[in-house]
Amino acid sequence: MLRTALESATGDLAAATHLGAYRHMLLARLLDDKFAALYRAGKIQGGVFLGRGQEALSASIGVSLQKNDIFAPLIRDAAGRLAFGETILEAIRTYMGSALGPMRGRDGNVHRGRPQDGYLPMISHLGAMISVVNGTLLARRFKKITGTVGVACIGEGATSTGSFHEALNQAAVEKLPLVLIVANNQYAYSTPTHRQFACEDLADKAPGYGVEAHRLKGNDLTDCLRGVGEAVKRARFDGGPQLVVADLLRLCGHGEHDDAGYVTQEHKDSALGRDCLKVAEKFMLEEGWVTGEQLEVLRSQMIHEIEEAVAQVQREPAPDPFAEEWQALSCGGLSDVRMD
Amino acid sequence: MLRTALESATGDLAAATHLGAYRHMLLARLLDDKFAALYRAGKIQGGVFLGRGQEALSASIGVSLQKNDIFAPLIRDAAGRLAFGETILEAIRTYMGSALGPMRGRDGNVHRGRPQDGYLPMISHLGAMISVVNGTLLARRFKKITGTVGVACIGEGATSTGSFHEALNQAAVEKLPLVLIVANNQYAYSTPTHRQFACEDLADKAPGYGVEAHRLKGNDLTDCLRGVGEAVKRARFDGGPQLVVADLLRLCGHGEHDDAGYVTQEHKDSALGRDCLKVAEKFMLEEGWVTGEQLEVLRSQMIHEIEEAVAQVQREPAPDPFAEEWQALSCGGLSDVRMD
Amino acid sequence: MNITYLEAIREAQARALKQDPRVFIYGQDVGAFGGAFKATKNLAGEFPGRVLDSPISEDAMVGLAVGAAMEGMRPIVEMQFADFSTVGFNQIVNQAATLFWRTQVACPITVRLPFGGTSGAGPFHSQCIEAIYAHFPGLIVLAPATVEDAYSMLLEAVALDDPVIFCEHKFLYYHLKAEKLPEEALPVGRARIAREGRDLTIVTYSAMVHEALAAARELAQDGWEVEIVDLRSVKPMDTDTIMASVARTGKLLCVGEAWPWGGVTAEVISRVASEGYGLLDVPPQRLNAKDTPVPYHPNLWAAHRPTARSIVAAARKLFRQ
Amino acid sequence: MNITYLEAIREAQARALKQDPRVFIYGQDVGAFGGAFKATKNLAGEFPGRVLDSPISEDAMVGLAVGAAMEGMRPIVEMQFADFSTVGFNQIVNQAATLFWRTQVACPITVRLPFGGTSGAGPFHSQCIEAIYAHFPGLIVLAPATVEDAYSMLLEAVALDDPVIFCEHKFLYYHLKAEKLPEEALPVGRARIAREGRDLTIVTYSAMVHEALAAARELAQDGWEVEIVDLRSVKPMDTDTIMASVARTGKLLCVGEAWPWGGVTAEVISRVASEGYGLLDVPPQRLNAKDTPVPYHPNLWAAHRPTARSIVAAARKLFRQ
Ligand SMILES: Cc1ncc(C[n+]2csc(CCOP(=O)(O)OP(=O)(O)O)c2C)c(N)n1
Ligand SMILES: Cc1ncc(C[n+]2csc(CCOP(=O)(O)OP(=O)(O)O)c2C)c(N)n1
Ligand SMILES: [Mg+2]
Ligand SMILES: [Mg+2]
Repeated sequence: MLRTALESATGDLAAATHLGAYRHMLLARLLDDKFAALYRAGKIQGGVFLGRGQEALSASIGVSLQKNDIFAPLIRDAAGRLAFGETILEAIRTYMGSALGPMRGRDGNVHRGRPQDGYLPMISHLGAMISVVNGTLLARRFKKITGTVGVACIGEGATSTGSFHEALNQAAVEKLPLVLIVANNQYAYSTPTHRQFACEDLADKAPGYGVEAHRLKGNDLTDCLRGVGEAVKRARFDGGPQLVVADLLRLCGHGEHDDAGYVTQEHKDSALGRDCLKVAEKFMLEEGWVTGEQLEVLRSQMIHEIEEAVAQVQREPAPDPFAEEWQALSCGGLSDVRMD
Repeated sequence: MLRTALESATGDLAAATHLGAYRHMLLARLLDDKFAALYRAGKIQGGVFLGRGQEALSASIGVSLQKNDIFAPLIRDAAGRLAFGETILEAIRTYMGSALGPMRGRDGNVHRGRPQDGYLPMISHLGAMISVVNGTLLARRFKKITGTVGVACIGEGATSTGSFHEALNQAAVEKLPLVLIVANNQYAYSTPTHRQFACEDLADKAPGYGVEAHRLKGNDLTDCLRGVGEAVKRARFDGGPQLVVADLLRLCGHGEHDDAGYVTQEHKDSALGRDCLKVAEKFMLEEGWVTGEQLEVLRSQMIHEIEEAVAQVQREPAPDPFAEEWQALSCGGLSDVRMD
Repeated sequence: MNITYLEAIREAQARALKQDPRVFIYGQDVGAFGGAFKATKNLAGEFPGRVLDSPISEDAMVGLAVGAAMEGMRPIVEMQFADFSTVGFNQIVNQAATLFWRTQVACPITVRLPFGGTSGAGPFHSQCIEAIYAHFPGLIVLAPATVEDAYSMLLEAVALDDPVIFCEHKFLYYHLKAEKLPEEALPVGRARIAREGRDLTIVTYSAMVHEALAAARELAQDGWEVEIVDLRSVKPMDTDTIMASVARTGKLLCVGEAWPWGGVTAEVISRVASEGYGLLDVPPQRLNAKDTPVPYHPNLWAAHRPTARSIVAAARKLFRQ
Repeated sequence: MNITYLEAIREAQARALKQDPRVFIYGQDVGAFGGAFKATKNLAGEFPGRVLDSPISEDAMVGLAVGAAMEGMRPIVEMQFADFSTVGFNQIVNQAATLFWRTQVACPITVRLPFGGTSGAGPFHSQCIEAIYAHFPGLIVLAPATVEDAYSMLLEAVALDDPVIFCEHKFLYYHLKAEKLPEEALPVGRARIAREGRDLTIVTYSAMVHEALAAARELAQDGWEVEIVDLRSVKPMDTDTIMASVARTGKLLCVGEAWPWGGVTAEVISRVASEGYGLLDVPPQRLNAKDTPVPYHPNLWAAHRPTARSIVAAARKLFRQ
């Protein structure tokens, strides 16, 4: 259906790119909404972490990557995950702990991925995935695979971790095609940026590592597509590590348990507070790339798709503790038998 | 004796400062030489780490500090330690493991200090002392003690540690009077700078933290006194954290076990390779602040002083394992008695 | 009044801040927000300038605390989850733990670790890592099982001159309630008999005390009287109380929510085997979490950790011998 | 030919690099310099581009290795000293150790830890921290005691699909020599009887095997025949071999250079107490380093760790019972 709109857009590349990314943004938003509803209904145990307000940035990452690239998303990257090829089924299965999900109920919510597909499953420790991406890129250099890049996503809070620093420096020393995306959503949980760092702009960190910097408006899809696209391209064509800093605002709690009462009215009222989804819609409508009606249809199709997937996953088997191999090693024979 | 030279220097403040710092430089060099000799003679167990080539920078730190300041030196700071008030006896006792030394034989060589005097004993883990200095400074803020600063020293290699990053950022967020001195001696053990970082200049890191930067010629006492002095002053008068980057060359092995065969001829021949002690002497002689003869007398006095101290320490008791309280807790009553 | 384990932790901190100007709190989101679990709720307001939000920098958080302690302060560091303390590990085990021994300058810091499993928390928000801290000399490792102990032991932790790793169990935060806060308490380092019995000693700590108590109630229906030793302090470990209990019962089961290899349970059994060998009439046993990361799905999680049910089964096996 | 323990480690790495293009080495100063201990001497020259100097970034070193492993490589990470691995601790225990369990993608990395005490090395260059790694599920922890094992176990470590913590003892680097490198070896996970005897089983590993052997020789002069079990692999632990030895001797002494609380010795005794209770005719004992940081001064150091002398004394005490 969007494809129709697209076709009528007289082959405009910008239209195609925007609409392609927008699809993932919307799907991610609706999926997030569903997770929030399931959480409120007590259907999800543990935390639910949404990417509301960050879809433009996240989707731009996903669409800028190719199949063989590496992607290490973080907690607010539902859109980027979808754009990188994750199905909503995988996301729902992980949240619901389905035995058929990629994590088989062993890990949950945002802690999902498929390393064999270059889609890395985050551990919780902030900053820890960046050097892992470095490792995948170095491996490719060893294997003489060229032209691939790796993206690692973090929030502005995670720039305070030692892991962030060591990994970005490491990538710079090795000149790896790492694109490090910092979503500065103004808060780390409740902590405002002035308690997190004292530099004028996080992009000012780049010269200190000898890497290139890109600044972008995180709630403006056009700017995100441009900025992320450029950074990925620079990395792909031997420009070395790229640091992308996007300013935006988290339009939800840290997790669904959090009412985000600490977000200031000033922030909400500022340009940062504009919902990237609405901004993108308005822009596309104004450009005439899509009609309001088409968007409505798309939305209800997606909701339907999500509802069906949730219903399917709810019928799927939960992991069975008795069938579970309680075994952390891949070399089963080396398990410490007395540890059962 | 130098005081005489000084007096005759018509009350020149620059002369006084240079001569004062030079004293510590020379004493440190001679002390280091003695440690090297003792090491070669098998009189010191474990490593011996010298500050040869780094005395101008290190002494400048010590003389820029006041009694109530905090100082966390690293392995190449014999000069700064002396200038901050350490006696050669303390240094020798620590190296020789004397029971009367500040570390009572429990820790050795460069791992010495007196926290109660604001002189922090390094642990080996690089970068780990910086946040400790932050803590002392924060404590003083709590205690409403103003006007004191804290200096932490590291090498360029330690800028790659997560600890460095977290601590510098922490100091910036808290606007602590931290002066972080990076002695870029071109090598971390054997590792050249291009395998350690990729920025043009380590001082470029400062804007990324929102702190002030100072660059200086690490083997030029005049520049060190100026640069370190300025940084300390800025910190003392509420300028927030200061990052000082000094370029120089280590004129010895990483430790005395190391012949430093990896140091390039190019480095040795460059301006960085000039011995700060010689540079300072030449300058002071040219300025007429001191005579060659006076320097000779000073040197032999110091050698004598060191020899006497070594002889004294060699007569001192070694720690006695039977008299030792094998007890890691200060609350002795809470020791796990079964752990003996 | 009805006070939860979590509120007790808040109250203890409030009292420590009130009675000792040297105390301050440092951690992520502990300020105006009151902490991820609300363990510092309102404290920033009540004690202006003394409850500070830190950057996400566990290494520097602990380092700063050590430095402040050197200058006579008594910092409390909150780790958002125990699991994240692995990033600050070096500063804890090498900086804090060695300071007094090396310099005779005390290091009175308290590192609060919200630890232990809750349903759906997964591999990185559930860990029980008390054993890795207890392995290092120079640290005190506490793990209160009751509201009263959460309060009194935290107060004592702050008052102690040594670094304390304070393991507070997230599962107990809201579940556990008490009528009021205690005025007196057993000192740190002493275990507590949580239930008396003559047939079997169960040595355990933290959340597992409650699983053990439930197991004991079930076993009591068959006439077995189980004695439960709540360690309270993992290091130092109160071997005397353990030994005295084993002397009474002749049987020992150690239960820990942590992984087995080198855990608290291994340490307890090793001590009893070495020092109280003659006291046992059947081999001592331990029951731990399985040797895998902590699973996310509630079904897997419930099977991964010991529960009243698996404790009952282990006890029955001991009785059958 | 006369090969040291250190040379064996170099040779194993040379062979691994030669026979498997997926192997590379990453660590501080491992390149042209050949490593702080020369364990990678000449390897950068022999295998251009495959032996890389890392920045001083232990966290990122391990993280990079995990990423490379995901993509099919077999990295060897050298920590300059085991003590500094505490800075990379999180990546080891949370990233590497959980990867396979979470994703079914293997994590074949080897982290080499030059560990253990040498005279004058002090608190931060002497530690034995194998137990903290063994506590975490998902890691294999090895500690070879001989030149032959250093070689064959390192080769096997690199070949294994799981993350291996390879504890190589610095005291053995130069002291220990062998005629030649082995072609065959016991597999990882199996302990070795280092000496046969009927009167007492000493279970130990790494450098302490040699102290125990010296003790056994001294005790033999009094007619005591001591059996020594060299664990080789700390996790998994070969409980069967331990149990069989204890069945033969009826007496158990566990010796470890590490700190006592929750260490290898506690784990061994706990297992024997639980599974081999009837086999013992006196209570099992352990002998460890003292529960303080490792001292710098040679006199203190020699008293801090177990030695042949203190092992003899502990054994005699057992014989007297
Ligand atoms: C090392 C570490 N410390 C603490 C946490 C707990 N934690 C989880 S998310 C979060 C805030 C992250 O903020 P930011 O990086 O800005 O990302 P955002 O949530 O805003 O997207 C914190 C403190 C963690 N996951 N890892
Ligand atoms: C965290 C950590 N990793 C590794 C080491 C081992 N090490 C000791 S000194 C050193 C080189 C330090 O280089 P640099 O910081 O440049 O200081 P320099 O020796 O040149 O003065 C290394 C790698 C350490 N002490 N700490
Ligand atoms: Mg944020
Ligand atoms: Mg250097």
